[in-house]
Amino acid sequence: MSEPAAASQTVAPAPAAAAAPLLEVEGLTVRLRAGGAMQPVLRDVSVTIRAGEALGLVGESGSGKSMTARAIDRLLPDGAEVDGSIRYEGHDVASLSGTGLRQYRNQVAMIFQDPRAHTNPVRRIGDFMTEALRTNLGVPGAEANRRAVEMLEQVGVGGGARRLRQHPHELSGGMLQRVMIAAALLTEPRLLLADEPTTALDVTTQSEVMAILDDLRREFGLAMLFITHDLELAAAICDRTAVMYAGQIVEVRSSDRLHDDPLHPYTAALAAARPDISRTAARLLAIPGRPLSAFEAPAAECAFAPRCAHAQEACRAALPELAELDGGLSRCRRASELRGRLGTASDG
Amino acid sequence: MAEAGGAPVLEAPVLEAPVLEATGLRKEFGSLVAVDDVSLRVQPARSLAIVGESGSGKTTIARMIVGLERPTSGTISACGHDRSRPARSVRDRRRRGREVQIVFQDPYTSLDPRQSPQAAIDEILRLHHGWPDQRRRERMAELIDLVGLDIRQSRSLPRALSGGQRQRVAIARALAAEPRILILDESVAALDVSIQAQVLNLLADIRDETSVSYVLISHDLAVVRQLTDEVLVLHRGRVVEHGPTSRVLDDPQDSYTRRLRASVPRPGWKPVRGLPAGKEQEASSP
Amino acid sequence: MLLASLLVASFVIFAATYLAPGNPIAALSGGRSLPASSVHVLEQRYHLNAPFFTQYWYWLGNALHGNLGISITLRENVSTLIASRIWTTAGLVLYASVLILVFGIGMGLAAGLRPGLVDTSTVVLTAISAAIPAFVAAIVLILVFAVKLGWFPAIGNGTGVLDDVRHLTLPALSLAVSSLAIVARITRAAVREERERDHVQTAISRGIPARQLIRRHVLRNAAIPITTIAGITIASLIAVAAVVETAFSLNGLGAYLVQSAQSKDLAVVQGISLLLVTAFVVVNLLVDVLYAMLDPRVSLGSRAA
Amino acid sequence: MSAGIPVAVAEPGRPRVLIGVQSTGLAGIASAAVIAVATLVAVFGPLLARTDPELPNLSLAWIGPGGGHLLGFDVQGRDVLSRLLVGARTSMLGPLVVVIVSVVTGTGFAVVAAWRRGAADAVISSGLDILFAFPGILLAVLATAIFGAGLPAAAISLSIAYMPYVARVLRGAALRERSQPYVAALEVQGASASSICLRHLIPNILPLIVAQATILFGYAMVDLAAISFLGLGVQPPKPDWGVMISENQTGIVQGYPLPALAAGLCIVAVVIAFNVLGERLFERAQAGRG
Repeated sequence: MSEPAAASQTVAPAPAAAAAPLLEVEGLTVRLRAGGAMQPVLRDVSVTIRAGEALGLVGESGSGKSMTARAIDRLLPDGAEVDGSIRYEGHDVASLSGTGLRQYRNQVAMIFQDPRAHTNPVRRIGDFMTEALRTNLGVPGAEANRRAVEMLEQVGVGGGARRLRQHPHELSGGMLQRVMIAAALLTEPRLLLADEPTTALDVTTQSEVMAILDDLRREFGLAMLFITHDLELAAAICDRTAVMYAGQIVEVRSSDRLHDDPLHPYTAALAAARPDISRTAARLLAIPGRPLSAFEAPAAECAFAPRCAHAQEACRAALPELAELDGGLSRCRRASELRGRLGTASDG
Repeated sequence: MAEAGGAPVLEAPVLEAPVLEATGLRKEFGSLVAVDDVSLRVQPARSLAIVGESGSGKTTIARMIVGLERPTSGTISACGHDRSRPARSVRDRRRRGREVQIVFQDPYTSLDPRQSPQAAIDEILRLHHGWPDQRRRERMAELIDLVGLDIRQSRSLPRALSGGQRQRVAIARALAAEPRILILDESVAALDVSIQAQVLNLLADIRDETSVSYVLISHDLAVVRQLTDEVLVLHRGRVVEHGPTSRVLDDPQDSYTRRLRASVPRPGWKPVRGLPAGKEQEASSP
Repeated sequence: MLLASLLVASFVIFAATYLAPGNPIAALSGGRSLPASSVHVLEQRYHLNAPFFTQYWYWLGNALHGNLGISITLRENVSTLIASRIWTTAGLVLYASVLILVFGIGMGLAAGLRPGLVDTSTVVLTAISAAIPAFVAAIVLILVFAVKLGWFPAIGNGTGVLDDVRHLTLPALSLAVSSLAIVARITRAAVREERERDHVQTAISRGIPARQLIRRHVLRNAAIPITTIAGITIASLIAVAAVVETAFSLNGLGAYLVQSAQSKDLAVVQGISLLLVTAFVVVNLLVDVLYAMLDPRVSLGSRAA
Repeated sequence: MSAGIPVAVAEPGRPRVLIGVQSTGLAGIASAAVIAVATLVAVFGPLLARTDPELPNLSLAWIGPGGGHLLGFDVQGRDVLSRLLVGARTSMLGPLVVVIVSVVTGTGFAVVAAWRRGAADAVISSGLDILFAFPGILLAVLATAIFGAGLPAAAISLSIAYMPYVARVLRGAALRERSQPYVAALEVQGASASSICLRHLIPNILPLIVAQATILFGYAMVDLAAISFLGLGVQPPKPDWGVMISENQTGIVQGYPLPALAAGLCIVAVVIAFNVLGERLFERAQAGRG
């Protein structure tokens, strides 16, 4: 595994028309031990991310979106059962170990929702940013610091070398998240796993941080898996968006068509349930019931059926497959039948 | 239109006395001025939003209104009674409880983990109303029904309930005092989108049925639009804009309100880098 | 805070002994009846007729100058009596501290980092030894290592440094055994807790090698609670030393304090109590300083915040 | 053993460390059984004793087990088993008093400090900090020097010495509970401070209080036995486990270790039982909060 990782160390903006996908997740099922039994948290998840592409991953709490990112970065808790395959540049991620795994993790960087919990409080910013660079890429300390200051400048954190001497608690959440992004970019990864990086931030700060992330991602030709509960945010930032429900992917759609022409009733219902900033609805189109976790979902029927306005007998008879439709994917057996009736464009 | 510091001006002339009025509110924590010269007025059965980001002072205002913080200066009155100073007697404190109630953000810590919804509501009914058992039981059933819980849920402990269900309990408990004003302190912010819509609909129904006034503390402009008539935009403790919600959101006058409005993701939205590097405040805000 | 603690402590020590029942003259004279002139001399010398606060003030002032009064049973300066015993106690506490730091933290780290047999056996072993009081440890150690095996002397002080160490080994072990177990358990728990931190996940996600991860992100952070508990534990040995000294008939401060308490030699009780409380407070202060050095989020004096 | 660490498991303001033990159900059951037996003996022990535990008979000194005397005779020729059975009462009662007094007063200070916050908290906290300067055993030595040796002085001084530890841990827990929105909601409703504290705050930290008290019991037993061992606590010829070790210590070197060891074993067994049970309660209390 070390060869392809080493070869791609020299990161150039990836050719946009790269034929082979950068990351392929196929039939990923993950079970964790909970209350003495193995409970599924992901069920048959398949996604592909091409070099330089941004894929959004949207879902409510418990849908499995964070778990997907953790599975990709091999960060699952001990004792997790994993079926299916994850391939990075054609290589099986599950078979990696030791140096190979560490190099893979340098290629696939991760940023987290809570930057404060995810930075070591006793280490300085400089140490946090350059540790991987010095340890894994053998960059000398002074050079690593120089690059760190440069990268901080790029994410809009001024103050130069002085910043490197600060501790995490001296920075605000927004600043720390920028530091986190800068640190992730320093090892010149090819794929960024961003797990709700702006959820804990104020809206104006979110806008800033998203702009920075978007700019730098394009500049470095970086692919990104962007996890969020905000459908609109994902649609605005990502090329394609995948929607998860109860541990499954229910829809993958190019972002510009997601809002007006969704392929799954859940996506449409999610968009319709959200209040609109530009008009007051007499009544919001709430989805009845509550979101299910993967382990609560029935094994052999559509997990969304109990809450779905369009569900029929057939929906409860079998688990629908994720099927191709109009350039996207939908896990709804009535998807083609419902085309055009799901979007929110018509009532706007 | 942006008259910082003044009370929000309603479009229609108002003759009715406000249920809630605050003038010149100021709160200092040590050297930090959290709230600076804020005035507001809420009419019966109308709803006011207080919008801002972290550190704007919006939660401090809510806590001063319900009496959890004491204003450094300024006055607050609800239903004609002053509440700028701590209550002097138990009677006084309970009367204040029947004037203004609050629902907090986090449904997981808003309920005593050892109390079922029924017990929690019953405690409040006993506290405020000298009703016989039968009357209390009836009222309890009404409240549980009003917020859309079933009997089984009303008897389970909070840990068996979902976030949305807990928030319904918190609303029922607040309503048990039959307040004129309900403060919603980011009350739907922690909920999943599909649940948030249910609770927002519930809040709209309750207002229609009880003519309670809402003061919504929120950072979410879409929620504000959905639930309130007027809005007050706070930035670093000061009011930067106020007016009818639809007008402020459709045609914001203040530059901060515009930036806030522009930061909300929506179809076709692109994030923009606005601030120059390092201009954001460094230390974490309180 | 340090000074306030010490001032209040000294006041309590003085007030307590002042209030003690019994006539100080009778104590000074050893029960004999004295002529009035002698009584007067004694009253003058010990300020026995001065108001309470004045007496306290004299006593404190003298104590600060190293003058702790005179033992009524041995007719010697308390300072001299203390000086001749202090090294036994200091040596004992230091010896036990080293054992606690080396073996307590060592066992805790081993258990925290190596789940399985090492961990399980440490957990069981420490659960038992944490419950062994020093005086019980003392009789068992004497029985096994002095009586049965004859490796170490059962009682008494040594002559010369090496002999001292030999004589202090069993006492130090007795003193250390339960504290050592507690430090080991807390160390183990701290290591496990730090391993679960989110920032450790970050470091893993960035490909930091396991050894470096443990050293720089787990152990470094666990050092904070470990330092705290080890410091508090060691400070508490200062008082428990009395039990061990008594059990091993060591000529130390603690044993002397107990004897003096029994014979109501109050000047000695005051002097030794003051010294032990000071040592206890100073060690606790050192822990706070160390804590502030280890944790950048804490600045000295802001602990309560 | 030391008085310094009865409750160091959770120091407020410092990282909280759980004493992590995967105590099996078996260990828990065994602990509960040991405690139950010790309690029964403490209550009914004097009825079970076959001979007068205080009457010396030097002709029987150091005679080993036999003839219905399961543990033989001690330095003064008294039946060791009888002394153990009768001694259980003071050995268990002393710690119980210490635990009740220190936990009740400590809880009181903790709740008042957490509820009032501000100046009241500052005063209480500094007071506790000053009390910290007195290690338990030292305070007991001081107290017995003044009031004379005996269990009352020892128990009172240990209670005073333990109180600040209890108060410090519970103050942290009470402060966390105090800042919960449900408490604020009750305040806004107009409920009185005393009713919120008694009906909500204290019941919610009760599992922690009980766990704390259980762990403290073991420490109190050790410290009281140590004080009796020093000759400052329970006075001979009264039987007490600490006194018995002290009395029979000479037997260790003379080749009659059983009387001292038997008393030591009783202490260790009960202390282990309380520690294990306390840790399990503590873990459960922590888990219940999550």
